[in-house]
Amino acid sequence: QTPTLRVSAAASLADALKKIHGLYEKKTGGKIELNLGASSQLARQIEEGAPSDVFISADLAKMEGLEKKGLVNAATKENQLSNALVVVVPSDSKLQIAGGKTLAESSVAKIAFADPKAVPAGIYGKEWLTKLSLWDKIESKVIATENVRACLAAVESGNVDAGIVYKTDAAISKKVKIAFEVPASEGPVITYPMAALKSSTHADAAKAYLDFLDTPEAKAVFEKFGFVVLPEA
Amino acid sequence: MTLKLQLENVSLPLSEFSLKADLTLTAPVTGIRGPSGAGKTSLIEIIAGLRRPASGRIVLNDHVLCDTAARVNLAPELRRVGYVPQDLALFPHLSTRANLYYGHRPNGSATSHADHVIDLLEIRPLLTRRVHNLSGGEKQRVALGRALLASPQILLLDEPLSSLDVRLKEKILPYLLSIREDLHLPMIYVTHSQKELQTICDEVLTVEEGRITQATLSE
Amino acid sequence: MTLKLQLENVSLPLSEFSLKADLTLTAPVTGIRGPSGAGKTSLIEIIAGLRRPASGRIVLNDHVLCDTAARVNLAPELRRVGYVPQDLALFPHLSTRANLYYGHRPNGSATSHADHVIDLLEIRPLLTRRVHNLSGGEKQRVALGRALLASPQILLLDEPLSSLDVRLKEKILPYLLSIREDLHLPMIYVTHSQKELQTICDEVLTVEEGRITQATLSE
Amino acid sequence: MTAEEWQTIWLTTWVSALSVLLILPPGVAVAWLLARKEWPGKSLVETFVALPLVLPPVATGLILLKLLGRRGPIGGWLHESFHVDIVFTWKAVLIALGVMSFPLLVRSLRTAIEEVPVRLEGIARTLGASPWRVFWTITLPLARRGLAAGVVLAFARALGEFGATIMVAGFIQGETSTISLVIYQHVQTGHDHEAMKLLVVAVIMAFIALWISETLSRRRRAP
Amino acid sequence: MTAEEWQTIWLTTWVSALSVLLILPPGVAVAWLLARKEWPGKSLVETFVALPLVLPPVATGLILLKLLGRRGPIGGWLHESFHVDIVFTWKAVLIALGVMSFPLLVRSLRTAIEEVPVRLEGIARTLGASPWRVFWTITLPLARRGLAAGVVLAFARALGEFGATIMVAGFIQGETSTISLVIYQHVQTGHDHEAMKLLVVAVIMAFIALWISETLSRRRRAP
Ligand SMILES: Nc1ncnc2c1ncn2[C@@H]1O[C@H](COP(=O)(O)OP(=O)(O)OP(=O)(O)O)[C@@H](O)[C@H]1O
Ligand SMILES: Nc1ncnc2c1ncn2[C@@H]1O[C@H](COP(=O)(O)OP(=O)(O)OP(=O)(O)O)[C@@H](O)[C@H]1O
Ligand code: MOO
Ligand SMILES: [Mg+2]
Ligand SMILES: [Mg+2]
Repeated sequence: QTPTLRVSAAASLADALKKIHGLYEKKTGGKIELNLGASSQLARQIEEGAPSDVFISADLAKMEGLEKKGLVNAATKENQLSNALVVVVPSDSKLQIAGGKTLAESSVAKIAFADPKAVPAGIYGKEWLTKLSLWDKIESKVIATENVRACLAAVESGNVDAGIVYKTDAAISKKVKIAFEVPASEGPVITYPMAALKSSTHADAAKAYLDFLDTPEAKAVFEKFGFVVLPEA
Repeated sequence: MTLKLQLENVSLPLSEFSLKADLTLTAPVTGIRGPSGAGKTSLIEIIAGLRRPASGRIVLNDHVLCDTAARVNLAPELRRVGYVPQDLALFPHLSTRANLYYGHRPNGSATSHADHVIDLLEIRPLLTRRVHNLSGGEKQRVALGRALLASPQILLLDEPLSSLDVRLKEKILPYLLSIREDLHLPMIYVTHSQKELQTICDEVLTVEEGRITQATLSE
Repeated sequence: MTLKLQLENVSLPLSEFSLKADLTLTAPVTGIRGPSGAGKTSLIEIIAGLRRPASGRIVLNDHVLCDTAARVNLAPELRRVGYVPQDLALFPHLSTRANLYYGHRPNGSATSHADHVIDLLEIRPLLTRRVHNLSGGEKQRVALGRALLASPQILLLDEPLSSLDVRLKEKILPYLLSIREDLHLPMIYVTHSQKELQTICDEVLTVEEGRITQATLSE
Repeated sequence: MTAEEWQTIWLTTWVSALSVLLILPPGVAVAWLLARKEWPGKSLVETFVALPLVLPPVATGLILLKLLGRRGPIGGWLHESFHVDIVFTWKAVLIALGVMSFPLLVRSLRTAIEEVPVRLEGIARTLGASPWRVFWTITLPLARRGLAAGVVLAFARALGEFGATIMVAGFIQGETSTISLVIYQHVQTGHDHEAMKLLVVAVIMAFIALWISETLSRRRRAP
Repeated sequence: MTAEEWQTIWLTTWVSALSVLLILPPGVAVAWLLARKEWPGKSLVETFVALPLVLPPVATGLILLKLLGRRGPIGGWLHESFHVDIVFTWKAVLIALGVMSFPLLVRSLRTAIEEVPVRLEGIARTLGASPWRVFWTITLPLARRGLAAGVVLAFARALGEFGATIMVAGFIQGETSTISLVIYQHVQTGHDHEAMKLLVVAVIMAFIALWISETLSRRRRAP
């Protein structure tokens, strides 16, 4: 009998994972308890000994943090999912964003970021603009929000000119539109690392679950929700 | 000033019976007596505006205080009554002085009116005290002083001397008498003491199970 | 049962003066009188255990109630006093019945003791009422009944009849007298009424500015 | 309403109610001690009790997680000795809700107890009542309005608690998914319609709780 | 303490204090209306007032954002008419804190006003005092303990508020960075040491607030 697994996953994966878990449960008969939250919060929980079998983070840093503390079963780790970073503006905005440099111009007074100190989406955004040597000019315009959703809501409210979110998140709101998609060549590689945890008492099942996420039917779901599935490394 | 207080078909349901009043008071001081629980306090509080009768009309010197038919019920603060409640009801958060002066209205004639009342009631040493640890009789005198200082047009006294010793009673009663004479301030005076009735009242009402009868003093 | 209540060098600072008591009470009923604010209530409350004297010793029938030197102060619930406070202090959230029976201790002899007290005080119709809208005299009778039903070993009465009409006074006083005779229940009785003192008391104390003098009744 | 939503509503109701019930006895005791007794360190205890209100909920949640996690002093001990895990179970929700609403209960009740006249307590004792009986028959009934207010505030806070709960209990459908957590989740994932539905449910629950407390306290209201 | 930390502490202090001050007048009015008057829709208003307690803070924050944003009904109007922006400024912090602590103030004060004997108010009126004067000289002073409790709870809640604030005010160093927000950020990024430092500051602020309210209410305490 397949045991019940506890999966701690970044909130942005919520819809895709719920769908996939339906498939998984039907196929294997095992049950999944999905613990959704901000990646940083999930990492804290795991650090403090909260019981969890699998961790799916929205960025590498959180996973590496746990790895350094020896909590991750490194053999199971894979970076299989990706996402794209986009600049969104209110849907009725006339602002044309030609790239990172537009954000540095005076026509853009305020930009919402998921907190670039803590939240993956914001950290990626900062990385992108740093790479373009624009961050110094932009930093003072940044409105840091708690998470990606709050970032969207900030754009919706009309009080910021633009916001930086994942492509998958941009689809949530009808009141914003994608003004610019950061090309894969220019932006940081957004990766959702996933791994089984050492504290897991069901190592085999965890492994099997991670394998299931690799199956074509799971991949199809991820893609349907806008994620990019990376080729096997 | 002469008093004319009309209570027309006033009725107030109490727990066991209704208080019914239909009479006109004209005496300067009307005494009210009657068994415990007869309705004396209720009667006074209707006049003061603290209870609203179910029906009836109350007119004080051609001033309508209450008329249930016309949906008139004058607010207590506009009735200018000086009420000394039976339970005293001092304001517990205020000093004795603040209690005394709460409704103070200097009465034109004598500026030292307040000082006179305070000395007469022997409460000057209490002025700065909080009221909660005054003795029973001290509280009663403060309540009496508070009503007097408001320079009311009519005094409603509900057993105002019940906790006082004989000497104070014999000092305050004549003062009330003098108010009656000098200031022409009408009073309604509830008491169980035959002596007080005889000293101060011109007319006496007897309340019994809510029914009011006018009686002569000699009775 | 005979009373022997010793107050040895008891002293309690009040706002203007200190209450000093150094005496032994042996009369079945001791009356206490004195001007308003003299310290009568304070004296009673020291005996009841509601106020703690600054110094002194109180012994009731060889039972030490309080001894400041030995840091003894018996809790009020162990003193078995029946106290009728001047301000009545009924429990506002309880019905009349619940107030009456709050400290009820059936006194072995007569099971109908409670019923008897309730009828005597004429409060049976009030039993189911909330106490907050009882009349002044009704409240006073409930407070008296509440103390009597607790079957105390000593009754402390602080102007217990002050708000009652003459008929009730003349009914209740003899009952208190009969308690004194039949139950040998000692009492301390504060009153301003010479009549009550004469009817019920064997001995009278006069309190004046905290000083207590023993006096004879004839005075 | 889907089955999952019913499950959420039911879980929230009982876990909130139970948390309030569980904090009642210590809450009453602490309120009484603060209102009626003077003791050294009283101000410290007061501040300590108020902490869950003052700190951001995540911080309280983190502290709870550190205490109750399998590596924490309490959680570790429970795990070793009884094989009981707290974190990520409904027990953690219960604890989080209790801790977060405790200050509201205590402060309301304490204020109400302070308003009860000591004199009435004294009179009750002259009638032979022990301090214990006095507390139950005089003090607490006279403070009932403050008690009711405290319970309502505590329950309302339990319904709305999010930050500490998600930290220490995670979001696990059916086990720790209170209305607040689910609303958060819906907001996160842009399901505003579902969020709104549960928001309305939360409002209705609050309405019912307030209505019950109103009715109870009105029944014995002095005019 | 770094300069940034001092800035955070100072901002939190004045914005919390100001928010409590601002909700006092409407809080007192609403508490009185709930305690003393019967009117249709009273239960609805009650529930409405309790909402910010019952809903998860993010939800309240989102609602505020929708109302106050430049495209929202209130924010839009302010923007058009006065060129004033609320969202993502300290004004939004002020509003978020006020809204979140309002229910605590109202419930405490309301309970206290209900305990004030109507009889004393009546007696005051026989002495010539208008209802207005009665309210200020009798009702409110007699309800002062409940008022103090309400103010303390509201202030404490303001110190700890996180979810609604970050939603509507964002995290902008020096402008909207309250202690709670900074602690959250430190917790998120694993800077436990810095978080702990500010946690201690928050505790000290709570201690001072409690101590002030204690001292004020003790000065005129009845024995
Ligand atoms: N608000 C009320 N509702 C119902 N019954 C009441 C109310 N107030 C008083 N009563 C009852 O009405 C009767 C008359 O009360 P009232 O206070 O007027 O008596 P009283 O004549 O002043 O008596 P006392 O001399 O004892 O003060 C009493 O039986 C009392 O219990
Ligand atoms: N707790 C207290 N602290 C200070 N002074 C007090 C306290 N209680 C009473 N007093 C004062 O002590 C004096 C005696 O009070 P007490 O109540 O014993 O008087 P009393 O003899 O019962 O008077 P009355 O006949 O008016 O009831 C009064 O002047 C009173 O103001
Ligand atoms: O999915 Mo995240 O961890 O909120 O960027
Ligand atoms: Mg009366
Ligand atoms: Mg006395």
